[in-house]
Amino acid sequence: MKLNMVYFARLKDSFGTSQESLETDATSVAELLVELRQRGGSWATELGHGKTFRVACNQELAGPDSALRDGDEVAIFPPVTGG
Amino acid sequence: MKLNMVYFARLKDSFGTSQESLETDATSVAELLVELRQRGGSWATELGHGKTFRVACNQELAGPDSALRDGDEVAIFPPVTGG
Amino acid sequence: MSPFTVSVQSGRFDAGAEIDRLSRNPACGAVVSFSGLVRDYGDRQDVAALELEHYPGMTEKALHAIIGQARERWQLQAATIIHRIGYLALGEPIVLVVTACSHRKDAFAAAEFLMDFLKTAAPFWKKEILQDGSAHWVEAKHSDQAASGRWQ
Amino acid sequence: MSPFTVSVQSGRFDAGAEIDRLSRNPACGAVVSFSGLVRDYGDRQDVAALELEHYPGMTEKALHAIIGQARERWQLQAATIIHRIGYLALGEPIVLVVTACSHRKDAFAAAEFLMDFLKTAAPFWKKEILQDGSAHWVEAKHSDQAASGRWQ
Repeated sequence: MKLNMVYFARLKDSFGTSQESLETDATSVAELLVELRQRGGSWATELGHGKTFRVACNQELAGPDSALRDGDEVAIFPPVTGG
Repeated sequence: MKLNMVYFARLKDSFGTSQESLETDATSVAELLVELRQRGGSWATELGHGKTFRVACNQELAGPDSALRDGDEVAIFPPVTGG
Repeated sequence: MSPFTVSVQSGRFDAGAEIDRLSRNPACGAVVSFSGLVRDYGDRQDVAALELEHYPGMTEKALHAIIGQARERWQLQAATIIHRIGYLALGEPIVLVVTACSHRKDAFAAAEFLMDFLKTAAPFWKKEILQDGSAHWVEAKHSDQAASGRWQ
Repeated sequence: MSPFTVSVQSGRFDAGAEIDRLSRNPACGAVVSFSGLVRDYGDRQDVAALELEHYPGMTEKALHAIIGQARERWQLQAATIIHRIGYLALGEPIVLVVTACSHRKDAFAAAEFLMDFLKTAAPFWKKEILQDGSAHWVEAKHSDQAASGRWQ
């Protein structure tokens, strides 16, 4: 299936991209993160255990167990700092 | 000695006066109140025990034991309701 | 001009202008305002207007004293209290409190403290004027005593 | 127009106009506003400006969701959240929250709640631009997590 990935703020800078279309078999957020870490480099560093980041699925905050479906918009970003 | 008495809001209406110059021997707020109650009528009613009112001496809130001096401005008024 | 001002006035105030003025202090990242308005449900349902009386001289002293107490508790960079007197129709603003602090928690706490103490320690009295033209003095609310008591 | 509005915009806002708009509701006796400004002491002492990024689409949803949570807790008659994005120089306003309630306690609590949750749940990110032209992303503050945690 295909996911529309979007990245923001520090993660966008680290990954060197703000969005991508991703072909994956991951069915949960946790599985997707395992796959992204396997890319190595800043992906492994920024998404490593002990790092703080947030995942949103279709513009709602998601947890590791959140299910993924074909066509979902999945965002990964640092803790927010507005206001 | 002489006190400059001022009354506000409901007490002003009840007493039928907003200010008066009072010749008295009262040396404390408590003694002054005893004297005012002896006038009877609305004075006895409004300043009676169990009634809630405030006394300010020279524009600062005063208690029963607050001392009075010649020329003091003594205000008696209901609990405040601004804001 | 001192960053701490109080005003007792019959005319309207401009909340936005006061907020803008306090926002000019470069140390202030947080500005909180409270506007109190004449509501249509005071002690009675048929209120047409209020008449606000105060104790000239003591009022200004009391408002400055309340600001002084807030400054002892929080890093308050600037504050304004404006309270109107006289005849105020339904919907008119009565009171404005604005606080400016470095941090939002302080600005919120100081503004709420100023309002709670103003309601119990500043010599203002409200008379409600009803739609039939009759009028009566508003009784002090127990909830206002409780609100100021919780800061002690 | 709904009494609950959110706006994400690059231009300045007019706090006074928003307060006046929410003050027109005859049921509202209490209007509280919070204005957040670009300070000169973020993570660094030599901040010249901020660059605010957000997640278009999710931001508006998140702000409406935060207002929904506040409405479950308090009798909130009206509320406005305006958050700016893009380049904001020192002293510029960043965020405005205005709440209107029947009672002041609710208006204060709801405004503080909206700010605390906005700071942890709305997808905005600040980049600090220093006087030498260098820039870095601001780290999330533990105090903001604590501030939103206390409502739970």
